[in-house]
Amino acid sequence: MKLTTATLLAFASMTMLASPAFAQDKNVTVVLTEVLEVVDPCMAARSDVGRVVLQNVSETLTEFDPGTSKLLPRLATEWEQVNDTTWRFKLRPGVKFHDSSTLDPADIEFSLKRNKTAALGCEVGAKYFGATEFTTKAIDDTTVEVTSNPGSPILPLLLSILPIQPSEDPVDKFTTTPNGTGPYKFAAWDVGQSATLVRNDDYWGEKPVVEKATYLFRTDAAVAAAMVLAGEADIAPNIAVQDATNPETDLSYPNSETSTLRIDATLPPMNDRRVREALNLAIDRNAMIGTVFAPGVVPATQQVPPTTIGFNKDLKPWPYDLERAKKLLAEAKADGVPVETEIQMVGRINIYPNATEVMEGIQAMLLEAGFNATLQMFEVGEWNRYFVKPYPEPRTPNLVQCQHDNAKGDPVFTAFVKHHTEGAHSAMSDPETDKLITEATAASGDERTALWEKLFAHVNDEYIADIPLFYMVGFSRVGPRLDFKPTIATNSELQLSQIRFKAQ
Amino acid sequence: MGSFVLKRSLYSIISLVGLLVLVFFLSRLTGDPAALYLPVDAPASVREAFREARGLNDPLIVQFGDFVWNLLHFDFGESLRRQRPAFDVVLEAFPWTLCLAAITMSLVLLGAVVLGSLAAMNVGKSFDRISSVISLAAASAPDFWVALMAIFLFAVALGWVPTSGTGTPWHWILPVAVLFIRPFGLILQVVRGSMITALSSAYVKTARAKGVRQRAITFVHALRNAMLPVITVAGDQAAGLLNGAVVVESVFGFPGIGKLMIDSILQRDFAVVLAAIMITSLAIFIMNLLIDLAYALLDPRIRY
Amino acid sequence: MADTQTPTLAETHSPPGWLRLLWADKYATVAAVFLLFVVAMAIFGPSLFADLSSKVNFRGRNLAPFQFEHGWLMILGADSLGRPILARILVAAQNTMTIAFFAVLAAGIVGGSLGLIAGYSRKLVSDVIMRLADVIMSFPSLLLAVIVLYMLKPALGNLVLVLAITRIPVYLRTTRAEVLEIRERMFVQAAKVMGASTWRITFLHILPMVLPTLLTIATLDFAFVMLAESSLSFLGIGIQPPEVTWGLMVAQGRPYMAQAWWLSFWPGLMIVLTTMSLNLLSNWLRTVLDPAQRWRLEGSKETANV
Amino acid sequence: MSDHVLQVSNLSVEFDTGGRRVKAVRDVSFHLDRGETLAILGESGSGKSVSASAVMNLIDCPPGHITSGAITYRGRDLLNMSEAERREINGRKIAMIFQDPLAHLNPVYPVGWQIAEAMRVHGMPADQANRRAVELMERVGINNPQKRAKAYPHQFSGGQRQRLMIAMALGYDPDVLIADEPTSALDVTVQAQILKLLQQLRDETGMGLLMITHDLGVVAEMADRVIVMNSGQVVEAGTTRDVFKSPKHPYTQKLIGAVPGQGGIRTGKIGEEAPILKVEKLNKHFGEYHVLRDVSFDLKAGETVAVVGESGSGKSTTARAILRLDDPDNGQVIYNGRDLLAMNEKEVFKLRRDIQMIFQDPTQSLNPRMPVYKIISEAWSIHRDILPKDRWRERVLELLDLVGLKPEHADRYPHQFSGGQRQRIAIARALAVEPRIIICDEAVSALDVSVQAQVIKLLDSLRTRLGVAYIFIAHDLPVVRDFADRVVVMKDGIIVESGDVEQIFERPAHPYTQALLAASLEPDPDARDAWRAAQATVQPSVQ
Repeated sequence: MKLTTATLLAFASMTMLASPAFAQDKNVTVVLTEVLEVVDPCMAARSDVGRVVLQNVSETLTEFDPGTSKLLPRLATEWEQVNDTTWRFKLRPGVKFHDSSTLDPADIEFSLKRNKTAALGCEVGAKYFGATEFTTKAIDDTTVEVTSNPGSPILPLLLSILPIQPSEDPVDKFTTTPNGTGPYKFAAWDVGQSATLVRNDDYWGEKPVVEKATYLFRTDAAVAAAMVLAGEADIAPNIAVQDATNPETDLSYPNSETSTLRIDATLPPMNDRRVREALNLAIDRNAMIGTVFAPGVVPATQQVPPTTIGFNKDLKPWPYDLERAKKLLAEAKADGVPVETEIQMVGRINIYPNATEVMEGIQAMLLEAGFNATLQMFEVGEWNRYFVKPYPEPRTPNLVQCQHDNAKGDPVFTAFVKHHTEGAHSAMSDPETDKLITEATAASGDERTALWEKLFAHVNDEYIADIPLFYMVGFSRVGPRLDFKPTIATNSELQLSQIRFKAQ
Repeated sequence: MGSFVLKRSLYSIISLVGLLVLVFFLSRLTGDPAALYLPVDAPASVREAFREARGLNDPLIVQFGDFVWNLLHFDFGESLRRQRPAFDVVLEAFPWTLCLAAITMSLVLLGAVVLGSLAAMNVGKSFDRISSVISLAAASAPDFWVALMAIFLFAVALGWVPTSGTGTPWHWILPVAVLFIRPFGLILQVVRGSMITALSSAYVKTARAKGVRQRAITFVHALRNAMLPVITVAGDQAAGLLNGAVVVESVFGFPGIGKLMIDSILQRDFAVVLAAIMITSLAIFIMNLLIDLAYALLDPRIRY
Repeated sequence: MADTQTPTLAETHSPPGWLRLLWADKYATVAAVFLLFVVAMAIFGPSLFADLSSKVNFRGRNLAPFQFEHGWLMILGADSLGRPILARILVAAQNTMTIAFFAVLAAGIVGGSLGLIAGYSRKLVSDVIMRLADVIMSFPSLLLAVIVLYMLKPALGNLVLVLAITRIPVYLRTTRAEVLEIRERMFVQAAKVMGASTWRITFLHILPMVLPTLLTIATLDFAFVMLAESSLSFLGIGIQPPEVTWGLMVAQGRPYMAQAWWLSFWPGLMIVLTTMSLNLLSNWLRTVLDPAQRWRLEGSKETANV
Repeated sequence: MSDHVLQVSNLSVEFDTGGRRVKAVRDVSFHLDRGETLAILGESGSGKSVSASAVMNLIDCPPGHITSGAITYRGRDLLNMSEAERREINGRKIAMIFQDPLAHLNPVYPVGWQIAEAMRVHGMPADQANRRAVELMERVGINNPQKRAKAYPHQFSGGQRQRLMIAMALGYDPDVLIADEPTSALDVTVQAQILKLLQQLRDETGMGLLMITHDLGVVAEMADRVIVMNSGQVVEAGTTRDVFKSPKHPYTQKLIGAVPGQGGIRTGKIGEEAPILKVEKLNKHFGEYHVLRDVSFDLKAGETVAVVGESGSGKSTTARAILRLDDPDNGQVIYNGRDLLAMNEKEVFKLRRDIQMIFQDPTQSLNPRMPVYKIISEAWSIHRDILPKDRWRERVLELLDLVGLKPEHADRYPHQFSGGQRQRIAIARALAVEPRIIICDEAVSALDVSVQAQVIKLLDSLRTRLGVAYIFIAHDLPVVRDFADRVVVMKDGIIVESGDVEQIFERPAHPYTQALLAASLEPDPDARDAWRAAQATVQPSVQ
């Protein structure tokens, strides 16, 4: 009985609890759906770190604008190619880190090196510079030459993802107090609970409106969305599609991800092109839009999204044609292809929202078309074994659920790893494809664009290497106080300087 | 008493060592931590360099030797994922779990003892039946269901409490309430059963013959005798909470050890896993010791 | 009052039928009927409704319950792939019951046996077993699951294995505690004097006394296992879509809690009802199995309880 | 109403047991005045305790409820009183002590606290109550009461615990003290002391004492008046002497006739043949306690040796040693020319067929979850060569018949039998292996007197018919007088005296034997007085 009294008392006093006061301040609260484990800028290619640090605390030399597919100056004001392997960058003068040290070529050299430190395993370095060696040469205080081996025609683009850290940062361990040049200073990190950024009044560029940003972590996306609804947070940059119920606050954005099923084209029966085509034809993509996939997703035609150079816009999404799929299968069978072989669908739990249901749906469709498809959903560790070479032995024909992110505008980040015989995630072996990739990687300008287009036409229409599903969208819930539209970049960064307050 | 504590400590150390060795070796069977830490696009050369730099290529027995050697210096190694000392990571998380468990279990015991005793005094009557059914239903309901419903109802719709987070005492209400339900249902049943036995025992009759009030009989005479099995079960439940209330932690954004443990297992962050197991086992051991001492305190017949 | 109620030989009665004993406890009767229904579902559900339950229909996604125009199978609504929840619940009963039953059974048998041994053997053996229980108790079940997944093929049996191992200590500790008490009882001494082997004493004299307690734990464990199983499904162990269990349905409904409560509510309700039924039935069984309590159900006009 | 302190008129109490209504007490009336002792005599199930419980409002309802009658205390109707008023009388005006003081004292509170509580609940300030508790403990004969008040019930001996119960009842000098079998679990010498204490206290305070007992000796010792109850009804009432001297009701006559120690002493016709069992120099320590010291005796075929001693005398330890349940530190038990203490497991297994045991409490010694048939036939599934399975049923029925039970009893469970019947089942179980020796460990002390007599008669007839030899362990001498051939008296692990029954009873040599005999309560008031007078000169101190 004591309990009841206590509960009543508690409720009574709770109703007097004031809701958070937002009145006049220029502070925002961001609720992220991952718990920030590290804050080192060299991990900024991870979306959780990137949304906090990238371009807010730490900046890059160049900045890719996905809207225009143009490369904009940031810490570098201009750049030019010196020779096949070397580029020269002009640093923005007078830029200071938050600890008041000045940005100089040594910081560029340091940042490149640090990203390649083996023991750190920096995300940026491991993801984009793994096979590249860099040497730098300071020409003067604001000019630096970067030489890469192998040479890269798109080095300035590559450097749009490298946050510049001061050479005073520790070399062999992660910093917990990132020090950058950006419009916000990293003020506090309460591990597991929150991180706080405050405006940098000495910022070299335009002074942003938001004065202070608090990041909270809620791994349950429904709770994150509820927090914006309850007024406890202003932005939840990444909520689940099923929670995006209010068109006023819940905004979708293309998130530069492409969802696919990777076909293992090296093993029967899927080493037969007709079988691969039948797989594509058996899937009713339109039925999945707005149901298991978010409304707004676009049927994909190739691995890279439309914002990439060399995206082949002539490719058409596969239609849903069950009859033809069955016919193709029958033909293949007649030619002795073992089409009854079990095809294992390898899914990864939560690779994107509703990942399991998507696989269940596709499995049902494949079964209907006459494939012997089984489904296995794995956690990331187990899934990885199927996704990355070397594949587990004995190999069996499988379809692996994948999602690939290329927000960087050039297919080089995609083509080799996905389609080249030697690619780490590739399950195909096609000499023509390998040749095209090698040529395109070395080319530049319009030739590069044309070669990439040719590659995707070959891979997706002639060879049929995979089952492209959709160009994906993400959802942000933005509180009524803010004037902010998420873009394709919201997937990897959240620039506080782009946030405005609505006039009230 | 002293020798009892000593013996128990020795046993626990044996168990703990066995546990750590077991976890150390078995966990290495679960795949390559580097593969999970590095981005999937990372080339093989980067992976190899990372493994080499992190000592993951050393023979298992060498790794184990390092682990033991470091452990002797009270060093659990570094969290692969966070690149900070694993012990620090665990120590940041553990107080949250400890507080959550302590508050929840105190309330559970209070509630279960009061309601369980009332049920025992009214065996077979509607109060007893209803409390049994409700507590049983509550105990078998999925906890995330309860958690999310509570958030939608009390935080979003009614606005009585914050949805989640840790800032003020108000933030603790929902998580504690959700955690409360399962052990409450179970312990209520145990209290009820144990109190029925106690209330029918001979000394209760003596107390009635002395003219003691029913309430004093129930809560002074019978309760203390009925507490032994209750404490045993409560200890098991508390151990469960100390191992982490994963759902509550992730739903309410409590940076506790349960979620840390799960994440670390899924990420193969072995140093953190081992440190977390060490801390929680130690806490559970201390709790069990306290429970044994509580036995002796409650029942003078028990001597160690 | 000890001398008031010795129910001396009253009228002779043949052992009454189980049904009559069941009928005497109305709560248990309802529970038994419900469980019978669940078992029938488990046996016949898949063969009757397997096709209906896996028919993906994106247009019927998250269809709300209690809409009669879509046929009776849709009465509880549809899930996120538009499959009828009622049909899925009926089909899922088989996997759910199989897993929960075997996991609980295995844990009960292994834990119970170890507990009997620990309780009835020399100090050293007993200590070793108890330390083992400590280790299992502190071993994170998730880690165990991941290890099993890596070392063995994902299969139903392994799921049962993981669930069973994690539940062993509960049975072990309870059994041991009871055995320590029961082994001192006079009738155990009497059996010893008769020359009964340790085996006989353990299994024919002590076990029947411990069994009711184990039964009660087992029924509560049923719910635990049903829910735990769903979290392991998320690791890729055991039950995989399109196979389905109640636990998996509950977990899959989780993201839709705010929009479509029925996705996880109905299977959750089934878990709760099954657990409660098992508990009521086990309370009844306790009474029946205890010759000294059975009278409560015999020839009584009132429901028996206590 | 009358001016009796306590008046019970036409009391009827019913119990609900699973839909059946059992009339536990029917139309019972009695009264009690200050300064007098009324005994309610009856066996298990007679309703005597229920009557007392009704006075104290201790009947659990449900299942029990008073259906008619009245209970008045000094003219106030106890049955139509508020709970609060009733509580004021309980413990203050009417107090009660119980049979098993260990169970009736709360194990987790210090005894001083519990005694003081009886006063605190009636409004006495705590410090005053505590002082009074210490005084009372001193009064009932607890040494060093100041210190012992902080001790817990399990730290006292059985007799001391009953003294504590008495102290607890005395807080407010009650008008009435109800004593429900206050001495039946105690050793005889302790029983005598407690009864004496109660008498003294009654005389000091002038309270009325209501003794509830099954023991005629206690009645003779204590009561001014006695009522005899059977099956919930009063069958006889009167002064103690009248009831004994001229019992009118057949039941009373049967009770008096069943008192042990009245028959003729067995005159040993046991020859000079070699003993079948020789116990030689058994020694055993429990920690620092030397529980057996050089215990030696022997047993001849068809003979009964009684081992008599109070709790802690080592009699049960001796039995356990013979049965190989606990091994002594040293010594020998020669059976069939072999030391059975040196036998291996296989030989012990064979030995079980020859030496069996009957335990004190048949409720405890029969597995509650087995029907009688299984309990008895288990012997044959253990010793497979005794009997083929198809003959089991037949033999079980034979054995049941032998111990005086009916064939239909085979399928019932132990709880469905009365105490005496259960002990018969235990005997049948022991006989199933056709043993040569049966050790009876207090086999009749938990039974009602009339049942005691029947069971002893059964054992006696089995001795004659089957030639079984008994080692009969008892804490009480009269029981063995009619039954044993020889008696071994034990105290503190030592055999203080042994000899023929006649010798022990007629010419006890050791003071302890004499004390035991002296403490035995003689039901016949005349015989008691005579015996007292004779012994007064001989009796040395017991302590």
